[in-house]
Amino acid sequence: MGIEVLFFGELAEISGNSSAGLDLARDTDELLEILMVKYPDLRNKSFSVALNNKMIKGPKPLNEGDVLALMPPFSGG
Amino acid sequence: MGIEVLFFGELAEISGNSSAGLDLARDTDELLEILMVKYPDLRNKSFSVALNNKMIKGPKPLNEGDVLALMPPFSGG
Amino acid sequence: MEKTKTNSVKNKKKHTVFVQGPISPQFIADSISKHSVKHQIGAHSIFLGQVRRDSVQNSTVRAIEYTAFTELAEEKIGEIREKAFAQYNLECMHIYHSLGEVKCGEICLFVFTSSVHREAATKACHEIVESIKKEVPIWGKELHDNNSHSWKVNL
Amino acid sequence: MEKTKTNSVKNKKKHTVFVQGPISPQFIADSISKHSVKHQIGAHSIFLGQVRRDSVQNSTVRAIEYTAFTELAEEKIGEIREKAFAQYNLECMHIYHSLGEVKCGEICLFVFTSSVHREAATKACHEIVESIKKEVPIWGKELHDNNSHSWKVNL
Repeated sequence: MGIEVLFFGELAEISGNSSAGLDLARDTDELLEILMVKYPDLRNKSFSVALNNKMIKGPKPLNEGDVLALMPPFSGG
Repeated sequence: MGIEVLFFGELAEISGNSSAGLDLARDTDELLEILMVKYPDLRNKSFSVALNNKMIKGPKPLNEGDVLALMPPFSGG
Repeated sequence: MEKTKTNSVKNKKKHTVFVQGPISPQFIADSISKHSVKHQIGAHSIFLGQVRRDSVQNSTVRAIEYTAFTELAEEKIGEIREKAFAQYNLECMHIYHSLGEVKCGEICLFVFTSSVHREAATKACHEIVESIKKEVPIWGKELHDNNSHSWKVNL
Repeated sequence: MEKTKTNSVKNKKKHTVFVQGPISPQFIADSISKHSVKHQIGAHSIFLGQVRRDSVQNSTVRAIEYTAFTELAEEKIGEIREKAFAQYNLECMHIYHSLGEVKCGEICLFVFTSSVHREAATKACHEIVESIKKEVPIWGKELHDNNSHSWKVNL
């Protein structure tokens, strides 16, 4: 199963996809570091993170099947 | 010619008309006193006054052909 | 009784303020549509006044009949327009008020401001509505179900 | 590319927030019309966001393509709704946002609040718009005349 990562807005351009399947990592920080290595341009972007449709701040443990969303600054309206 | 007096809103009910022709008076205060005598219920009402389509405060001299408007508190919208 | 004065609208201003009877949702839609060619606009703010079925003196309002001192009212609204344009960076401003009978649930006031960014339109719309209620010689006669009437009071 | 996520709207909330493409003036008129049976309402406040023909990076925006993290966005808008209803004495509240392409001059956001007296509707509408821009995961991709694009930034 691993982790499903969703990329929104400009971040989907950087990753080249709107989503990607990654192996399970210990926590969200470890997974984000893996993503930064895979997609170096992510380092220059500010974004917020949602785990299973909930906004999170700081590292959270990960489980098989979790969905992590990377969201650039909102620009609705 | 004299003075044309316009009654708006509830004041037209009190006067029984939307307008009335009155003889020229010295100033607006004198004319208002004449109106209060003619329509005693006016004394119990608060209203603002416009002379020739301009709001006035305090007494103003009157001339033949002037139009005096008596306006109860506004309630538009 | 006030009908003769009410109808003597002098179109001194570019925009006609008074409309006879209620302001229809279709009129509002058409007014919005007209702004689609103004590509500098990013925000519209709209205020609508709707006639309420209030209970007054143990009876119930079925409609409000509006009258105005139209000459002075249009002059006052002209001043309100100029003040708002001077104070806020507005692209567009429209003000419409009903005269005559407007039934409960119908629209009697339509204020519509537009700007590049939202702050100007939002603040201007709010202030214009406040000014119209306080400064413009318009009166509402509340017509009741039982054929009595009362006079609207703005708080 | 984001279309699959964008379209996976789960209607957890009573009101559907997202509409495909622009919000038409006719839709707005119909929405206003529906309130004519609510005789306790005295005031409506409406905010409309319109796509601007901005100049960005020496080229010109012809449209904005909106995408959203719809599940989270609807949850956030649900929270914004609940907060506004708790804070203000509102009779009604409707929020609509476009997904997909909205051309310059077309409407992409429609916020509509109604109350007995005007203060509640006016203040709530303003705050809801601010919250939507700050707190809801929606993104605007600015499509340019020259086929390039940029990403909208909310100030």
